Amino acid sequence: MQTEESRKAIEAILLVSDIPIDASLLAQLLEIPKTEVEKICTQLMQEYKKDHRGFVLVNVAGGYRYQTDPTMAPYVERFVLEGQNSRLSSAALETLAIIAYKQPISRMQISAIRGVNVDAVIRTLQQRGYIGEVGKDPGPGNAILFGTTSLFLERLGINDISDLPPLANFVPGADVVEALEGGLRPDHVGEKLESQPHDEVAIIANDETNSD
Amino acid sequence: MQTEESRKAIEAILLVSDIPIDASLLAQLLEIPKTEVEKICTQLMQEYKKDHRGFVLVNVAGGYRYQTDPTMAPYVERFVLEGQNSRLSSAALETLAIIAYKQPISRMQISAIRGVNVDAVIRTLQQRGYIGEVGKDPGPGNAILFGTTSLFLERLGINDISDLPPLANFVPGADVVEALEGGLRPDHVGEKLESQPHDEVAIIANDETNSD
Amino acid sequence: MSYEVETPVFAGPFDLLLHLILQDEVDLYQVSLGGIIEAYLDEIQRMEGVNLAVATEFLLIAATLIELKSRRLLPDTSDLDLEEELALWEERDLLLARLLECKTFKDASQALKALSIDASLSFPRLVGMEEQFLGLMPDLLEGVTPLAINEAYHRATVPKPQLDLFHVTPVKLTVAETVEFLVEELSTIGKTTLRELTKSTVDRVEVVIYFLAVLELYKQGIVDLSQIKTFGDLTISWIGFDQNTDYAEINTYEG
Repeated sequence: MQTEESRKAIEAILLVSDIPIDASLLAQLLEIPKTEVEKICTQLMQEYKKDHRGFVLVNVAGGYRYQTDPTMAPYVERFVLEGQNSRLSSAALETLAIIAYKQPISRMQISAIRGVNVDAVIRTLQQRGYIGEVGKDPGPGNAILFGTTSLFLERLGINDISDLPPLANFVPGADVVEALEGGLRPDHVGEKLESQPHDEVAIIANDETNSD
Repeated sequence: MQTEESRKAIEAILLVSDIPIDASLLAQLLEIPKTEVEKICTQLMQEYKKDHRGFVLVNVAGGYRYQTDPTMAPYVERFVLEGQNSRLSSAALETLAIIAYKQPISRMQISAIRGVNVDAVIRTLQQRGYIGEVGKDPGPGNAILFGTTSLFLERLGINDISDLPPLANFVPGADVVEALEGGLRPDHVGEKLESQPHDEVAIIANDETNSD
Repeated sequence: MSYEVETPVFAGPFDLLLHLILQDEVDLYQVSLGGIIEAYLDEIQRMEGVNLAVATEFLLIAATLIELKSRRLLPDTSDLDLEEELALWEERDLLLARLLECKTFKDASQALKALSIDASLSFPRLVGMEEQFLGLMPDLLEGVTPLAINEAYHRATVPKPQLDLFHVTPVKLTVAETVEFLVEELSTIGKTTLRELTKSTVDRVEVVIYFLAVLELYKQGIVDLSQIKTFGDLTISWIGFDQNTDYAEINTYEG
């Protein structure tokens, strides 16, 4: 592979990765020597610096990743504080409620209940530390199961999840029951996973716009 | 703020955002005019292209975001195993096209165009987050009206629904109209037409031969 | 409905008709109405186990085509009522207009497909906020009480009266509408219970209407009923139509 092509491929892979990627993995993906990867990455670091980019490439925690340039921190902070909504959208709150009452629960099951893809909402809730991965579905597909965190309890001012008001006297819709049951039937887990889209950046944007 | 600083700040903010960020928000955070933001972003797009970066800056679904260069798809796919959107059936695609061009539109109206019941397809499209309920028909029956979502725009890589190619481009040409018309014409009329010579075609073909 | 999703070739009657008319691109004018009707009927025959609603739509078009053809076979066209004649041509023009519209969106959908294929080659950065800034993020649960979580859960899971079973929100459900709906539903699922059918209903009145509709179908010999013990589940089995029953969903055609 040409160096030019390798350079582009490394930039592309690092752009979509949410964890630092080590040189060996890059070497393997690109089928080039590890030393070549290191050389390219060093070059990239220098180029971004020379071009005064707002991002930097760093070698951290055993791998390469993109980060914001430290001098840009004030703008990023501003974006964090002002650019984002300070309230959960009603869609996000409903998803959080489903997780709180039905944990451990898979993305699939939540999305079947909500009738829309919930990836973006899950990502937000996870990033805010309100929910976390609590296990894997033992069935085929090994779907990640989510549950609420102690931060969630703390923010709600309760000690334990059982302190939430009970769901007694409440009959969920047939579709909800089916979604919950479906996810627990091992033979259907894989099937459902397959048909599930992995998307949804847009949904949250929509939700949040609508909820305002 | 200096253009150089604004440029860096935009790069930093877009790096940490997981949804497309619109120019107005960037303008507000940076305290510069929106037109300036747009100018900088256009410049960045060109720079990345000129430098043969593995990532591109695009204006999609109403905002700017980083994504990988399309030519790097083979490498990125090796790395990102999930996320390949499952293909839509042609029935789903055609229904989606009708909704995209005719929104807001009711299930009934779509059904009338497709000539078939579209309930199952609508459900699929809704579950994937490509369409959503955008209102209710004010007329009797209060039918739910559907429209496309910003996820749909993202999936198509367009910024706005008006970026779709105009529907007029797809109105069948005279040949198709004739064929359909002929097909629905009683037999003896068709026979008559059949005996008509296709003179014009022949003349044009001749002309071109001569002009060489 | 399964037919619609799974069929490899024709997603509907217009689809089929379009195909039959346009398949022979060389001899456009050779296409004869008679040939189309034959091919159309052949195709319908091939579709075994198609659900009733879909089959009806196909048959309706076939009927229109056959009527067009048979009128032409009459020895003396002057016998025809002028009004009928005009109505027939109007019917044909309508069919033509629909075919053109169908073709338009068919081609448009190919353009959308091409756009989406291009777009799928590019992967967005979804990494999100860096750890160092996470602490700054506002607490989104500010002011949210345990009760609010409970209410949100109910909002998310409460049975929705306007599921996907109806074309429009059922403000007031009539027995006639329910009969029509049940014909469509039962022809697909074959056998079910009244409890199953009414589990998503919200009003007691709706259950009663369902019950009356089921009785109506039973009276007409379209379904069979059985109840093993008193107050037990009422099982409904689909038998099907005899020739002179007519529940065709022609309304679907009114654009």
